Amino acid sequence: MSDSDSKLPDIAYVSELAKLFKRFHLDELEIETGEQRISMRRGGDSGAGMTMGVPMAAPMTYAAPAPAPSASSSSLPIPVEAEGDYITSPFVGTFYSRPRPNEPSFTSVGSTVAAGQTVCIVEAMKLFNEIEAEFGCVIEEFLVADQQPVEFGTKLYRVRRL
Amino acid sequence: MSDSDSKLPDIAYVSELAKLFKRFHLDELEIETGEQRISMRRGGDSGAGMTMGVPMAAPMTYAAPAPAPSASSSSLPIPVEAEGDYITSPFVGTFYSRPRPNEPSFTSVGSTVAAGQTVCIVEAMKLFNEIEAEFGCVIEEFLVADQQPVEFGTKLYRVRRL
Amino acid sequence: MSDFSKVLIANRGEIALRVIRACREMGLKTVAVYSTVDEHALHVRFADEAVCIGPGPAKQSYLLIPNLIAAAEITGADAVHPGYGFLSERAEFANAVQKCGMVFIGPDPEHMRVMGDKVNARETMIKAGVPVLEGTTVLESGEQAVEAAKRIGLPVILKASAGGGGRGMKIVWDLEQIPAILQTAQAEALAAFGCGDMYLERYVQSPRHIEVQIVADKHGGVIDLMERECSVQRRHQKVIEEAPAANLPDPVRKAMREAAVAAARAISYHSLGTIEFLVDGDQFYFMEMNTRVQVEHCVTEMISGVDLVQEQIRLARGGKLDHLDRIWGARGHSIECRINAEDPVNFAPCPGTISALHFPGGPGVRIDSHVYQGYTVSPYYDSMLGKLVVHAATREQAIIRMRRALDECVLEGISTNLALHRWIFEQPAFVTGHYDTHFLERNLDPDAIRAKVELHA
Amino acid sequence: MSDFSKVLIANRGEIALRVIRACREMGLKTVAVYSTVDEHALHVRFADEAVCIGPGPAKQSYLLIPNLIAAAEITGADAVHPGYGFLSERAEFANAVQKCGMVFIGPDPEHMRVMGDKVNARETMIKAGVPVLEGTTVLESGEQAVEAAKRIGLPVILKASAGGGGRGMKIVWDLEQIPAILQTAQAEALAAFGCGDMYLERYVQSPRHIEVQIVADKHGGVIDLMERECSVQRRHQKVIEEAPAANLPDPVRKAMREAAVAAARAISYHSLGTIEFLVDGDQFYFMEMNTRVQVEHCVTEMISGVDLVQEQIRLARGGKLDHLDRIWGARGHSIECRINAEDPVNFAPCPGTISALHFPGGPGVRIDSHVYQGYTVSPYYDSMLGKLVVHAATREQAIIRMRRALDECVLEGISTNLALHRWIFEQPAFVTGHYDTHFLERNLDPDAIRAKVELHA
Repeated sequence: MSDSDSKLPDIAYVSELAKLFKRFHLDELEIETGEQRISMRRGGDSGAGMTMGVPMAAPMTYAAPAPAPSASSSSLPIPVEAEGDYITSPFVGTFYSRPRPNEPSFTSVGSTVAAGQTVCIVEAMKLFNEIEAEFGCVIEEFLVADQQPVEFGTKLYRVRRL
Repeated sequence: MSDSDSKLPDIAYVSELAKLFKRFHLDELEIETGEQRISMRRGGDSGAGMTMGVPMAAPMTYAAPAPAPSASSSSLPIPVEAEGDYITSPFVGTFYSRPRPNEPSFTSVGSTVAAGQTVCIVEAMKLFNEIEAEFGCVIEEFLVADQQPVEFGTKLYRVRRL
Repeated sequence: MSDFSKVLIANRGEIALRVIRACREMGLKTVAVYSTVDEHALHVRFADEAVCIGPGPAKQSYLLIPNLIAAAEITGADAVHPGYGFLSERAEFANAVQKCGMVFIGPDPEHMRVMGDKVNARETMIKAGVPVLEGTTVLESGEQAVEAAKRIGLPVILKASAGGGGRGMKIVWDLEQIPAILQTAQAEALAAFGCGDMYLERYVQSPRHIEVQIVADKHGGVIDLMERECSVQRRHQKVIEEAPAANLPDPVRKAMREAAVAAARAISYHSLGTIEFLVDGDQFYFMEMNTRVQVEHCVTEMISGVDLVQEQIRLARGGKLDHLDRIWGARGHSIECRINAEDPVNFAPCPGTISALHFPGGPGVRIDSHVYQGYTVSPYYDSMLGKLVVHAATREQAIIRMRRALDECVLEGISTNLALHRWIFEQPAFVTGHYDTHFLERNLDPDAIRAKVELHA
Repeated sequence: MSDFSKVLIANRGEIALRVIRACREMGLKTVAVYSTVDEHALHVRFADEAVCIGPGPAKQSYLLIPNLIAAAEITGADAVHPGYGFLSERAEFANAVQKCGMVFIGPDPEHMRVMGDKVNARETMIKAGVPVLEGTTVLESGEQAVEAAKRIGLPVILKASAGGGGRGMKIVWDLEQIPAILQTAQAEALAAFGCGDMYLERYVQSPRHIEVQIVADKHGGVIDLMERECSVQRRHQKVIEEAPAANLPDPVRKAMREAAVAAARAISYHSLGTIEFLVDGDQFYFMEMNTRVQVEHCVTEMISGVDLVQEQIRLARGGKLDHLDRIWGARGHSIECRINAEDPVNFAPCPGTISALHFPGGPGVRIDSHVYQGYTVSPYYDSMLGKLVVHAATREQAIIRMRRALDECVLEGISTNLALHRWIFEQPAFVTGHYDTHFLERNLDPDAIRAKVELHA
């Protein structure tokens, strides 16, 4: 069609631009002259990018205990973690907050714990493994109830480093 | 197409830029002169986008007649095309540039062809189909030799639109 | 004389791949054809050569005989395999292939014509002593139709002679309505098939669809490879097939298999063929014959150990059957699920791009599919993504295996009928093998099926 | 008493998936265990429950008995399947499982101990009348070794009693060297296996590795499911396996199968087991026994129609064999290719992310794999990506089918040994079935193999 009388760029020209914009997968294209300016932009179709990981992400959504990771994190070995510091379980087993049933727990919310101090027990195969704090910290929250099963990496306490 | 009367950069020039842009995996390209400015940009996630398509892209690399498409183009129905205007074959068959063996060919390089004018014959099942130009143009190059097989979409002539 | 070395596959999707696999294993070169939409399809990748034959719409590519023949000519193919669907049962295509001096991998055009005309096929079967439903030849008038209906008893079904595969049929429950319905039906048939001929048959209210696989050579040899039950259907389209049929008394099975062989002999048929029977209790009746490889041929391959597509090619080359009697023996039970890109409840096709894909594996699982992660399902063609086939020692074990395999199936980015299959494999009617062709549509439980979609989302 | 309903799979990768599949089909609940590296593995997805047992290094996760037992305890699993590798042949693990009141899906710890000690196993076989290579018991001194070598004739091979699977062996061609070599070998064995005991055997220069699959119940029932040939090896690791063995005279096959059954009976073995024989012409000699499911169990499943892992579970529950004699009958030929993430020529492992994946399908093709497009192969574990298994009526057809399947395999983003397999399937020695365990390393043609990489790039 003829736009010769107008300042608008020829429609055929624009569509040619659009074609190569698509063909070469540009996300943004801008052309400017003294009197004319053409700009093309494509929405963040990271969709293509995401999809690749989905089959790995999906697994976690029904079988596993860890939180469902984002598609893009799927190939990373490190599970997605919340912020802050934690004392996590180095064993798989059963959690005990106290040495013996009717004794006080090793620690309590607000109390300060020194590196190497025992904070709980994780029992596996009748072995009562004392879990020690790796660094000095203040216990901010108990995350596991007594005699609850824990796996490797399960967060036991949320703490504040000292 | 002729943009001679406008200040807009020639579409062929822009597409050449786009090709470079893609070939060298640029994320941003900007060209500016006194009166013209061209800028291209691509988002970072193109990497993931590429891999996704590979199994579809790969096929073409050994089996098919079309040029191997870029990984990222793979899910597009439109085959990758070179730039410029062409007369392509609407049939599958054998190409003949002339009506009969010892007659001159329908057209020649440099000659001007009117819309509807016969430019060649594609023979299929003993049927000699006359191929007509869809638009007025100047023949710039013969792309297929006489009696060569052609498929649907095969470029027969490179032309310049009038 | 009828030997060949390069096969053009006039089809797409999983069946094109299936034929390429057979050719590769037989040392035959292959030529794929594709529309611009299918440029990145696997059949294009895995064939030795590929020719673009047109744009997306099938009428301008996969159904365009001149382009297909020309593709064979320019690539020097000396044989053509039609697959299923598209031109596979069009006599004029087989004709064109032969006229151009190429081998058509299938029966003669004449076989297709005889069996394509349902009234003609019916008459042929009656002569051959194959049971058919009480019915008529082409109806001349409404009166004649009413008379026939009175004789046969209601309900009756009006069928288009040029129809088939469930198309062009009308069930009638009321004598008065017959003349009117016949008129409309004739008009519709004329529009749909270019031929308004209608005939009438007794309508069976609880039918099973059981078909027998025929393998016939060009030297008079005909055998069958047992039956397949295809009664799980929606809109007359098969959803699940199994072999052998469940709860089919051996005498009935034996009689059906013999009838099928007789049917093939009656028209001196050769190549692969399928005789479809409508089964009503212990009675069976000839419905139609398919003169091509079936989608569901795999379940027969699983229990017989015979590669049907390789057989089909061997037979087209003039090979004899003799060896088959020796090598095959039925073993175990096989079931096939057709995995479609469609809504699992209303069956609306759902094109789109597959963003995540994992097919099941392990013992007794077979996958025939042309899709891959990143593949875009186009709206132009059949919505079938592939076939999930299992094999086990017993039907019970095959069902358990299919449940396991379906649970391992991951197909994301588009809507599929996986949830429908997961649901079907829990239905007592199906599990016990007591189901007819109405099973699916009568028992369809949208909420239960949608729930399964959620469960596996 | 020995029944169970929830199985913990103390393994990863394709074998974990394989066991999950078997459990699903038997209606058993499954518990997967995984290291932080395997968080997104398919065995984690497809199990009913999953427990993280440690970081990437196997010593801190898949080999850490307390964590595995604890994982079973906290999930209430009442049986443990060890898969292959990792702890599958460690008597102390089987012991721990049983001590905690769970069923170990495998033989008794005692069976593992007897067969784990190669000298002990050798003596046991001699008593059972199973042929072993001329050799010695534990060597007391260099002199004794020299005397034995003189008696047996050179070359001889020194083996660590605690070795096996090709580890801890030294070939000696010169009598003088024996005492020195023995000393170093003893030191190395002590370091590697915690036991320096060495013994000596005649060294066979062109051996074939053929093994017999044993299935034994807890009631004295023992049968074999024929043999597997595993002579295509590199660095004593199997690359390709097939069943049955090619060019094995029937009398030899018969004798081997009987010897294998006798071997199992001699130790009142139960569960699945494999007797590995070294074959020298028409002579065969006991090498070692594997007391677990083998990687290559699939080829036996393909020709026998028996689901070996389900059998193994049935046997652990105290099931009897009786039915097997009825249901199984060898059919056709099967070949397995181990697809590894490694350089196809120097076998260096190549971890990385799979950017494009397409597995072959169609008739006679089976895939056992835990990978998917986007999966990252970690450097911590075995480099096997999966197993490509084919089945056909004859060995010749199976080879053709495997070539076809290998050509359909698309695996991009990492280096794999697909090119090696494509090359092997063109080698006359392999195609004709005349090859020994040196075939691969002696004929390896780096340029030809690299060329295949290019061809399919």
